[in-house]
Amino acid sequence: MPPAADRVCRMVKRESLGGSYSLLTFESPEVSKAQAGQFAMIQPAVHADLTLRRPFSIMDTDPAAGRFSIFLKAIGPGSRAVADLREGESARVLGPLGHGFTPPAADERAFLVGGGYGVAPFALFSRSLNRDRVNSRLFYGGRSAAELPLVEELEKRGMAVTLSTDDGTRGEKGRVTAPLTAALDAEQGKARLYACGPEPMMHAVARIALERKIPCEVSLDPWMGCGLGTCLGCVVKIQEPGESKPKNRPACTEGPVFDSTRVIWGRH
Amino acid sequence: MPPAADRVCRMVKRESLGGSYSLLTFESPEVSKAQAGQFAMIQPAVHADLTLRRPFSIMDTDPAAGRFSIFLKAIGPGSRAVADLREGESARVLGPLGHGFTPPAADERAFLVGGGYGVAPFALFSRSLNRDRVNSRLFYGGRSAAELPLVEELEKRGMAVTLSTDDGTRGEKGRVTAPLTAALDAEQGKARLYACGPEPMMHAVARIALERKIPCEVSLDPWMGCGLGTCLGCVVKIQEPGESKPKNRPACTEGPVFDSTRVIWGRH
Amino acid sequence: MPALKVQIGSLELRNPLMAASGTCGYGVEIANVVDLSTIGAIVTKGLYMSARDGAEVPRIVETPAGLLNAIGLQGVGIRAFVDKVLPQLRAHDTKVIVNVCGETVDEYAEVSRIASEADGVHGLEVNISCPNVKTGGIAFGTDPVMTHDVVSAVRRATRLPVIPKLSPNVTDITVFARACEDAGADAISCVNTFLGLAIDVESRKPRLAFGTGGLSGPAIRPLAVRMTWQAARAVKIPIIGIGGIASASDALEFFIAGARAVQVGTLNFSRPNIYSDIEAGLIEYLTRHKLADINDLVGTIQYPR
Amino acid sequence: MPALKVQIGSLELRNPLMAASGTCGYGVEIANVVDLSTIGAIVTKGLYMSARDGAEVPRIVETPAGLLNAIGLQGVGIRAFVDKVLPQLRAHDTKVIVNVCGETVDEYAEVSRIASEADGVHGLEVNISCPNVKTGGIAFGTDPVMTHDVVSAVRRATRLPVIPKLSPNVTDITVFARACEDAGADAISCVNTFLGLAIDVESRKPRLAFGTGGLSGPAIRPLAVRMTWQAARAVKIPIIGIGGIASASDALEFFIAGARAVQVGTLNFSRPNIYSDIEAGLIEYLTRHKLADINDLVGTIQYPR
Ligand SMILES: Cc1cc2nc3c(=O)[nH]c(=O)nc-3n(C[C@H](O)[C@H](O)[C@H](O)COP(=O)(O)OP(=O)(O)OC[C@H]3O[C@@H](n4cnc5c(N)ncnc54)[C@H](O)[C@@H]3O)c2cc1C
Ligand SMILES: Cc1cc2nc3c(=O)[nH]c(=O)nc-3n(C[C@H](O)[C@H](O)[C@H](O)COP(=O)(O)OP(=O)(O)OC[C@H]3O[C@@H](n4cnc5c(N)ncnc54)[C@H](O)[C@@H]3O)c2cc1C
Ligand SMILES: Cc1cc2nc3c(=O)[nH]c(=O)nc-3n(C[C@H](O)[C@H](O)[C@H](O)COP(=O)(O)O)c2cc1C
Ligand SMILES: Cc1cc2nc3c(=O)[nH]c(=O)nc-3n(C[C@H](O)[C@H](O)[C@H](O)COP(=O)(O)O)c2cc1C
Ligand code: FES
Ligand code: FES
Repeated sequence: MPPAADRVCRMVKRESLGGSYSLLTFESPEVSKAQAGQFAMIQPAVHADLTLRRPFSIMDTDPAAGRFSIFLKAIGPGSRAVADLREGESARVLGPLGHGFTPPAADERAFLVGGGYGVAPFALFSRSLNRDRVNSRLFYGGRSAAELPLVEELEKRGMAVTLSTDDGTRGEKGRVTAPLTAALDAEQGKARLYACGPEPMMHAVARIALERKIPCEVSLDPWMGCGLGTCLGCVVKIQEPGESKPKNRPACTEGPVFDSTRVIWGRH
Repeated sequence: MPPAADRVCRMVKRESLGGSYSLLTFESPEVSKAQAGQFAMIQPAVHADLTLRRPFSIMDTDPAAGRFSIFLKAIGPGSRAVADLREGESARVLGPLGHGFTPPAADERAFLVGGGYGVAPFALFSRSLNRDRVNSRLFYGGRSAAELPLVEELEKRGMAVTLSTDDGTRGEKGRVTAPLTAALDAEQGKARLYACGPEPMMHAVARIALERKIPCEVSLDPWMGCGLGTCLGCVVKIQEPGESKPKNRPACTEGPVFDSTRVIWGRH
Repeated sequence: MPALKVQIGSLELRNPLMAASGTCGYGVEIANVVDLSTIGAIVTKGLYMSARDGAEVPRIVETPAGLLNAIGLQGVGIRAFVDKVLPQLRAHDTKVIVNVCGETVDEYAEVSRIASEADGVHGLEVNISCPNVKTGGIAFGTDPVMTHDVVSAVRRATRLPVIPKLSPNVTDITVFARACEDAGADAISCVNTFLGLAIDVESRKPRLAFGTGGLSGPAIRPLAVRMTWQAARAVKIPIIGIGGIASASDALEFFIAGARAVQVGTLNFSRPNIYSDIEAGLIEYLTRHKLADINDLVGTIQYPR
Repeated sequence: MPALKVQIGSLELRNPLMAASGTCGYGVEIANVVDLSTIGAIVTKGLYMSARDGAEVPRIVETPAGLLNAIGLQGVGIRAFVDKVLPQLRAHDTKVIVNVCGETVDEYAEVSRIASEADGVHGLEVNISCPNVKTGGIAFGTDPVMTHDVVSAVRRATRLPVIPKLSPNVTDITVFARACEDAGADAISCVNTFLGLAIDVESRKPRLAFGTGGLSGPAIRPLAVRMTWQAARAVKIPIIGIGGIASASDALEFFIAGARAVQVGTLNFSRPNIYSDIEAGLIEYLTRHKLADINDLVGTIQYPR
């Protein structure tokens, strides 16, 4: 993993994607080297009246320009404070942090499953997959069409995307797991699963992987206070093979991406 | 005094006067009826992460339009938060508050002495003086030309202004009290003094008034927490004629304007 | 429309919101900008037998999410209050609770007696917790025996509801809550300010002229909610929750922790009209949670065992 | 260039800035983003004899200008620390203080003995003030006799500087400071977190899985400065000031109040590189005030009499 750094960085580009969603681009040579699935802890540099920073996945990077971007959903004070940054204003950025996704083997096909802001890391992931000529498809689900704000951004990057919405306002009607299982049924060769989104969705994908004995990684998003492994606020219950019982492990340093078979669900 | 009200008001006009000085205009039917020397307690309506509002003199009013303006010097978090309001944003405004200046008698001439942001109330005061055809002159002093940002605004209002600066970069060189005493020497008829600004200046003016037995009012600016007479944080030492010794009196309700002979100086 | 009436001893309040002592003057000061009928009861500034001029300035300084004060209980004295202020207050449709102070147990009793004889006083809050006076105050509130003595003396001096106000500057608040209950208190105000010190590093002097001061405001809320919860489990008499309330949600934390009523203090300075906002928020919450009466919410915290 | 060296018992620190226990892991976690040589000493997460898995989540929640936590002292245990972590730490140019925990007096002594025998441990901070464990912790720190027992036991078990860490949840901090001095402590850490409770009003459950938690951050600074000032006047041994430090000016308040060194806790989470900023601010201040040595500033508060 590339080394993390704690810097004050300029936010250079802000695009609204409608509703509470926006895309923010920051200047940071360090974070621009991030790997898919890593994240950064961010807070505005001035008037940061919140005690803690907030974690955001690296959605995309431009190592040449030394920039990275995040896909942000403003849901409370911390995310809103970041979303309200004006172009040219600065933020404290700590990153890149955590362990990203394990690239699939040459003979494997990558099935990516994303929902909500959880789709963000797959933009960056698809770049490396394309580079490595890995055959991949993203299953992007949401409650309604309005909950799929990143579609255009992803297709711009030449990703193969299958959409679904609970209310059928866009793509297939129903849960994202339906088109996923259909595709897995149709799949001849080896497959590998990657999921990032609401916990029920990740849990469902993990179950599918278990039934079909397909390797699967999930990116958890517990509350995070520091991103460094020091506050121990972000622990998740993980069952390691050797160990007698599951243990609390900091998701910021040992995750956020975990082998789905190790995760004890419904505890976070 | 017009009744005070506690309202959320829109800030409609923002003019920078250079340096840390600015003019802000708010919508408030109630405060637009303020009398010269009164003030309002103000804080931004959102992200007001400060515990208390801050007091600002009513610089001018437009009762017809239901607006008032303040002349603001940003010196710390509270004043900066108000100064940073963008046009169209709202603030919590409590006012008009306090006791203003006592109008001079018909046969009296009004000598106004202002410095720093303390010159603000004299803009509004001069309106009523002109209305009542009172002959008046403002002595406006500062450290240097840059410290006299309100001159143009005041002259716009047809005020007779005598400028002075400690360093002589504008107007007469030296303290504001020099041109004042000269004018008082030249004065044939009855005079009345009004001072608002740094305490040493007001104290000096009070001494001059005492020597010459001229009635004088000063507008004090202690720390204020509420503006209502409830926090008792703004008390000043006042010696009332009848009473055995000076007492702590809330400047927000019994002032900020006081008869200079009642003020115990150097205690605030 | 959910019911907001609560009972504090023999005193019934239209709603469970009170203005805390020392943050609303004697009520009359705010009457022109606040409709006092939106406040269940107002608690007066602390009153001794005689008038006091209080501490030197600076008396208040802001701290992160808080306020540090050392007013030194400036006040007109109980007789001037009864003769000059109370008549004006009677015109307003709210309950009046006198914050009783004393340098001796006898003074507490005497102030209580005079307040009780007056027309228009509905309760006595016994201030044994002011950190900003050289004698009395917090000294009584940090010793369970003295607490019991003062409250008993006030109890004997009045038929009005007796509401001791506890100091948070103690190891175990339940000891003091029980001492008050044993001494015959009708309710408990929980809590007064926390003893704090802020220093101006340039002059190396305390930022308050008095030196130390009492910390209040949102900064202390988690501590006040905890003490309210502890006190409510320790005694049967109603608890009045106080500390950092700035919204309906903040007030709800206190009710759920076990408070029968709440007081707003510091926020009166920046948000004098906060009461109508809080009342609206309480009604919205009770309606949404299908609760017919605020009393059904009191102490319903689901604490993990 | 003003001198920043300070002496804590036999331990000399390059600068008077420490990373507080539980907010910098074991030091190694932050070593890749923070130059540990900018920190006079790092204090480890609390350590018992055996490893602990800690409390359930949520373990941390924000409150106004503060943080409420109940981690439940998750840790690897003293032996694993000595065997696995300490070797990595020795590579770094800072002092290491072990935060000693125990459910019994014997466990405190045993952890201390093991830590003292290890190469690379420079001091012991005795945690008698953790509010987030069911046995031990704050129970020891709110009873002067128990405090004396624990500190004496640790004193007998080590030659390293012994630094009891006081709980602020007491009526009179000076009683505990003296108990520590009598028991042979070399210095005192002042203070740990304040016991608080935050409630999620929708679920009516505490916002922390454990229930109550410890309040830290800028919100508590005025209380911590006050206690540092009281403790410094009560004992001769050095005081380490802790509570809400977020800037050089905040740190200066503690030094002026009587602290010989300070610890930064919560701010490590949002500002891991705050130490170089604080050091620069201290040097600027000392230079401007013509003070050659930070030690000349300690306890120079001009308190009104
Ligand atoms: C590894 C990781 C990657 C993430 N990536 C993204 C992303 O790319 N885009 C995006 O919009 N969001 C992302 N999030 C979520 C984002 O961090 C939270 O939405 C944000 O912290 C909420 O804080 P708030 O103050 O806005 O809301 P709050 O009002 O504080 O909380 C709102 C809700 O969010 C939860 N929450 C609050 N703080 C955190 C926190 N620090 N960590 C996790 N949950 C929290 C609260 O429990 C609450 O349920 C990510 C979280 C993690 C852990
Ligand atoms: C009646 C009155 C009228 C005023 N009119 C104006 C005006 O028209 N224009 C203008 O620019 N300023 C005016 N002020 C001063 C203005 O209120 C303060 O500059 C402002 O409150 C400073 O707050 P701050 O947070 O920006 O600075 P802080 O960092 O809080 O303080 C900076 C300095 O200002 C002092 N101060 C802080 N708060 C207050 C307060 N609430 N009251 C008084 N002093 C304070 C502090 O003691 C400190 O010395 C007036 C003050 C009073 C009492
Ligand atoms: C400026 C000020 C003056 C106060 N005066 C008194 C008082 O006279 N008597 C009293 O019992 N409490 C007094 N208090 C304490 C408040 O009544 C209240 O208990 C405390 O401020 C906590 O509530 P809050 O956080 O909502 O302010 C005072 C508080 C402040 C801020
Ligand atoms: C998340 C967290 C964990 C902590 N763990 C410990 C601990 O293990 N041992 C200890 O003595 N203090 C612990 N503390 C208390 C801090 O060391 C410090 O005393 C307290 O946070 C006050 O300082 P601050 O306001 O700078 O955070 C912890 C504090 C926090 C916020
Ligand atoms: S976020 Fe602090 S340990 Fe993971
Ligand atoms: S400002 Fe509060 S009493 Fe005057």
